[in-house]
Amino acid sequence: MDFRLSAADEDFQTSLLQFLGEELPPGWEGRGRWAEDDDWDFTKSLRKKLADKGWLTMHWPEEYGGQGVSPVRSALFNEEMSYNRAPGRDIFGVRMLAPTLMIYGTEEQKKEFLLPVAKGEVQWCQGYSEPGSGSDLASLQTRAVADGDDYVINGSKIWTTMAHRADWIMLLARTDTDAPKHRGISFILVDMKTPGVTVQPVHNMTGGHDFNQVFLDNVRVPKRNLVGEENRGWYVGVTLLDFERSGIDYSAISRRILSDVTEHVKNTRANGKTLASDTRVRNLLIDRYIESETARLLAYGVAWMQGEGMVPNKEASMSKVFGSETLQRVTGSCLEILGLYGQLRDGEAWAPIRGRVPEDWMHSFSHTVAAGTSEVQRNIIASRGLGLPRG
Amino acid sequence: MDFRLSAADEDFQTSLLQFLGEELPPGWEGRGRWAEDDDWDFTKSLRKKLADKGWLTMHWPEEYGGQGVSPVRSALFNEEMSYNRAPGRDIFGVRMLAPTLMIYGTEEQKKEFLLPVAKGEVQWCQGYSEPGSGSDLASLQTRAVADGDDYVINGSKIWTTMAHRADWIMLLARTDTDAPKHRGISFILVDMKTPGVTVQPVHNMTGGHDFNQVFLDNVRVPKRNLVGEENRGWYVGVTLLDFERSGIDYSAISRRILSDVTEHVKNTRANGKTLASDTRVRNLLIDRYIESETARLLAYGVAWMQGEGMVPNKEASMSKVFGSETLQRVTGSCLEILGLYGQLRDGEAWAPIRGRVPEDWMHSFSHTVAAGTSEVQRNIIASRGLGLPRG
Amino acid sequence: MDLGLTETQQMLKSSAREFLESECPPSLVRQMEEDERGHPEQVWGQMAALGWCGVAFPEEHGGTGGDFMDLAVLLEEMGRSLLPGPFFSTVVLGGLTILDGGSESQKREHIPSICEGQITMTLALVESGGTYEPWGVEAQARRSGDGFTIDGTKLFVPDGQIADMFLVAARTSEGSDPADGISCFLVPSSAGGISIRPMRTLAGDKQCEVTFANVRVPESALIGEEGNGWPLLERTLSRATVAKSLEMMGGAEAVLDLTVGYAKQRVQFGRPVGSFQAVQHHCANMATEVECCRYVAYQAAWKLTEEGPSDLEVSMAKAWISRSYQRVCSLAHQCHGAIGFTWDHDLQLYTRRAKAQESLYGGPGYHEDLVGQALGI
Amino acid sequence: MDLGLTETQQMLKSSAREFLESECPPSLVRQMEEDERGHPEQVWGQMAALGWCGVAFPEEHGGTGGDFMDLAVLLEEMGRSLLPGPFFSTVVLGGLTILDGGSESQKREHIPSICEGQITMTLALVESGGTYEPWGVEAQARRSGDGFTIDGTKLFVPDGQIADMFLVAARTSEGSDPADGISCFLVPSSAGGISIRPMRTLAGDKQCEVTFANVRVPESALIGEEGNGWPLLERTLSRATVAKSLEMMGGAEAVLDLTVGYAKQRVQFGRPVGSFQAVQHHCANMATEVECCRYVAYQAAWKLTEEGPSDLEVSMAKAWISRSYQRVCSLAHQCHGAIGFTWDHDLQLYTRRAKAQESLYGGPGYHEDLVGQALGI
Repeated sequence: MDFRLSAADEDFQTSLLQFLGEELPPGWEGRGRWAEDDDWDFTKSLRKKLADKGWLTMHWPEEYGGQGVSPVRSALFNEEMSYNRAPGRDIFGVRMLAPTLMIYGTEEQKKEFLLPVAKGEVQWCQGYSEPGSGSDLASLQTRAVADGDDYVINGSKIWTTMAHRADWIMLLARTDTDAPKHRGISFILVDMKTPGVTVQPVHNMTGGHDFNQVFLDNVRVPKRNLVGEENRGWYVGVTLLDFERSGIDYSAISRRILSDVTEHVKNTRANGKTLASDTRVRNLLIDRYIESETARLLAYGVAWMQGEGMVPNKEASMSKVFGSETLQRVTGSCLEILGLYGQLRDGEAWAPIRGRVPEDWMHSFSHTVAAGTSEVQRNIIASRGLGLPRG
Repeated sequence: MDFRLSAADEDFQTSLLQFLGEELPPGWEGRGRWAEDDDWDFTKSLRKKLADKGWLTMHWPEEYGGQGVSPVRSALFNEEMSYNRAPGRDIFGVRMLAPTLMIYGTEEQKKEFLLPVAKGEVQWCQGYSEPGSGSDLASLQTRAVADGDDYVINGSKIWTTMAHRADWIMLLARTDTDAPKHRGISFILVDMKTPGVTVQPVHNMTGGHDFNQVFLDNVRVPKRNLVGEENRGWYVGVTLLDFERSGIDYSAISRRILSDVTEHVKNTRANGKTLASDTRVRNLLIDRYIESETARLLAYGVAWMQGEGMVPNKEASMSKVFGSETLQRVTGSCLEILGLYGQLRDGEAWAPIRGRVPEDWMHSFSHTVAAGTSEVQRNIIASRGLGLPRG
Repeated sequence: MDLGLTETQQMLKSSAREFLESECPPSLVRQMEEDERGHPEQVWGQMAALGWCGVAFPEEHGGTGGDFMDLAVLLEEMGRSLLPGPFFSTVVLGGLTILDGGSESQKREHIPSICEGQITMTLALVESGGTYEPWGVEAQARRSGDGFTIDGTKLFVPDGQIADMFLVAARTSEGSDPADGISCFLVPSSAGGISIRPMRTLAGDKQCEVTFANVRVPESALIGEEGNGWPLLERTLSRATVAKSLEMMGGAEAVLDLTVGYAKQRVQFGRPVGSFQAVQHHCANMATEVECCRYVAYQAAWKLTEEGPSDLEVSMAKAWISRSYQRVCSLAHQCHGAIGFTWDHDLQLYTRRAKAQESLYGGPGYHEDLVGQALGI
Repeated sequence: MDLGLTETQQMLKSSAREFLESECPPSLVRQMEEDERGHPEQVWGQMAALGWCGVAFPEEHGGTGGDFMDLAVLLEEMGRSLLPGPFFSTVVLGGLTILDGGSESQKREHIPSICEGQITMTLALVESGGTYEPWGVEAQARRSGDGFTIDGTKLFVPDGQIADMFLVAARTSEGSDPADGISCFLVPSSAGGISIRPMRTLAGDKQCEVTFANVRVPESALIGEEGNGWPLLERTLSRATVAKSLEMMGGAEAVLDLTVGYAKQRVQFGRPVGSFQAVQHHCANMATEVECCRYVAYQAAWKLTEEGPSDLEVSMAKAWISRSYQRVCSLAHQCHGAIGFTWDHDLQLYTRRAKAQESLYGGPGYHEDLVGQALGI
């Protein structure tokens, strides 16, 4: 056993941190994975630079221009990007669409779509959920009807993160309404500029805008944009869903928040003592620290298993549940520690840590439901992981 | 609103506490509701005295010799008995069998059975659960086959608390194997001295003996011992199950343990300070105190509702779940506070509080499953209480 | 023991619910978050007309002669509907403090206007220490001429942007005990030298930075004894703590109802999600939390009504409810899925307020410590 | 990064599991709780023959030259099977301390016998203060003649009733720092003046009150420097803490497996109880807890193997696992219902030990404080 990073991983970490140190503005407090409305240009420019470094796609196989790095290295990349709140990663194109195409795509599709993703020049989004199909994704109702060389698509997708920035959407649509629900779905790539595609923002609890509802009104898509076989789209589409279940981002954000708040309470004096000298504050920080470090171990465990050729099924779900719930506890406890000041948001002069804590706390309520709710993850752990019988 | 006891309730409390002060040996550390093997004689004698005072059955209607006292008074009685760890109450005869007979019994049955219960001269036990029928009680398999004026009963009951002390058992047995499972059960009173009844102890986690398995091997019982209609026994038997769902005992034990441990940590010095001056100790005691007092409010809330003629259905389940889980947390935290010493059981010279804390902690694992597991209670709260649809 | 509301209180409660459901829908709550003044004046006027502002004041001062328990049922319903505006600050922070510690003439002057909804008030107590303890009061009030001159910066002043009057805590002398030397002043917002800036908060409520620079007030502005204002403020904080607990309890009830309603209606896998045991148990846990909240909140309100401020019950209520309401919201989000995280859904309105309210009038740790003190441990 | 066991460790682990499942069934565990000596000597002999006692000792002293990580996999499996007897006390408390701090001649004298399973040892440290901190050591060792005379009462001495030798912590001088002046002695149980009494414990394990009255030992009984024994003991405690964490982790795994097995097989309402979502989620939570336990325990074992005692990882492991194992047992009881509470069911064996182990070598709060110290907060 060896819980340390390898020397090569440490070298990579050093380069990455140096890069981020140079690229991120001083005092940067961005949100990390998702760009905020006011930093989209910066996100795109950083993405381009990450692509130029080869980091954006370093986990791709060498035959597709990647470096075939280990999942541990890949986790380290994600961890540091999240910890440093650096934008620029593109999980939809780089981590979901591309690996899916590598498995199911035709040569033409690979040629057409992989390179722009690798260059960081295109934004993808994921058209899975629908207003009536959340946890029960396979009940989706968006229809794609064959018409000559095209599909004509009608329906609506929701929770479509980044759709307002996206050039393309990978869509699950029903192509056979008579088949059992998992067997009549196809995976289709749609240019967001196609007539009939409209995007409507869905603002979230923070007031921010990541989510959208995408409406498809007689959207005509050439059949060559079908990935994999018709009506086998469910299996194409869920192949990469597991990627979404990594807990590394959650543990990284948790650790960063804790680090920032620990610094804050050490440096803030009240009634002649530092806030850190309050045993309740101290105990909360310790408890959350232990949880966050444990969440980190779970996440690296998943990466390590992948690198060993094992399939971390229940382990990925555990990492996702534990990581996202840890983040909710961490941000909640940190707000408790900050007390009245915890209420203050970015833009308020008195706000500690640029209002990052309430922001991340609010976002935590999406992490425990997005990409499979904690309840769905627990179902997976119980049934696929422990072999308990279906209810 | 008035959260105080009435003057009359306070007077009763004073009398009861005075009685217990006189009757309980100095330093008494009994288990409360259930007699331990070595204090059965004391339990019986105290029960007799409680009966003589009229307290054992004070909640019975006056027509049956009770005083028709309010449920709040009744809760107060139970609370003080538990808080003072006083044995002598008889929940099976006084609180389950008798009220059931008052509703469903014939005049003869009332005459025969109520008086001995009121006098505290008889011990009843409850033959409901079976090895294969726990949460799914209605699946019970013990058979009662009519034969002339008798039933002939075969089967086995388990978790039969006090069966080894009991004179009678109230039994649920299947009288119709063809009917839907709830509709073929009858409620039958069986003299434990009847040939074919054997009792085998089931020792529990503490090493103690409350539970038994009762075997019924061609046990012949006169049909006049049927209570209510044949095959309607399910409805007869579950009428009083709700009584079991009071949380007053749990909150009382929790409060007593906390009080004892608080005294202990105030009076125990380590490294020149009292244990109570450790902020972790203090915070655990405070958190558990708040929970215990809240559990007490829930329990009195149930009693108050009953007194107002309301039916505290979900509230009784809430009180049971919250009370029993609070007790598990209280005893667990108190063991954490006692540290190494928490391991020491009664009989060990170094044991604090006569080893009461580990004993009550172990018992807490039965409280969260007995009389309907916490999960079953939550089902009840959700379905009967909140009207959520069946799964 | 009587754990129920009186018939009058029940009527008040159900009429309040009816009124607020109709006049204070979530759309108004959202609108007031964005609104600079955050004061739905029409609703305020209607509430005053209904007598709500005067419910806890004696008839001789223009109130309806009820007690804190009557006010409690209103606060619960206001919490349930997330009522924006200055009711809490005017009545609980302002009016009840004057009733408690003001002179007869101060009562005669201000309480009738409060009962009629003619003036708004608030408490300017907290400063940069972010605490409700006396050491946090650093603002100075120096004797000058026949009055005082007040200087200092107050933070987290609720509804400061619309307050007609501020109750200001300031030091008139220094003592070895930080509680000594604090005085309370009633300062009209029209007094020169006051600048007010709403802070940007999680709940989008209106908590202000209020700066007093050389603000002159006459001797008669003093409420209670000079230098001995802390005991009065302590009682005010006790009432505010219970009032906030009641609001939170009402909010927690609303979150439960919202969630049970959603779980019955939302279908996935061909059945209502409320038929899944995981969701059922979440709802059962929420219902149990809410039941506990109700008892601890009412117990505190009752104790305060009967015997005045009492640390044990009051702090137990705020500590319990602060933590419990977080758990309730968290479970509610799990039951709702993504929709509950959207701006347009009502759930998040409660979730954000629950966290903000956790910190108001002392967080759970602070109140747990007070419980410990009351227990002598 | 390599989060897996070596092939050799995996083999050791699976052969240990196989051996213990066959030779240390729960019936033996129950029997040893009742047994006065609590020492299954036949199993002990077999384990010694398998080389387990020597796994972490160098070959030159009769061991097999493995490291703590190799010992770790055995401890995990021993925890899983609740192995009674003196392995932990002899090897972890005794042998590794001699290896760490003993003289060459002490190592040559004792370690080979330990590796061969010929002697048993234990640590007599804790006294009436119930603490693992140095202030708790009040026993005195006074110079007398060419040796020392030891007086004092030790509590919670594991397997004291069968120990051939005691490692005794006693004060040889007083200093301003309680850690100064403590010395370690190796005392044969045959020395005159020792009385031993097993205490009545929750886990039915054998922790003893051991009284040393005028016990004379020669100079050569001293392990390490006179008066400077605490750093050695601190390292011993660190190893013991990790070893106990590993045992607990193994126990938690067993409880998970027991529960999942039961949930699959127990039928209620016409279906396995493991098909109910409440039970499924309990099991999922238990599995997640166990996964976390595994990583934090291995991380601590690895850190200790590579770099020696390290407060942060060691205390994090014990703190986390102590709390986590309680949660695992509690959920397991809910899944089992009444049967898990019976003496004859194996679950309660784990539950009782989990709570006892929580307190051994420092409770979770103690270790959380150490984590805080290591983090500088």
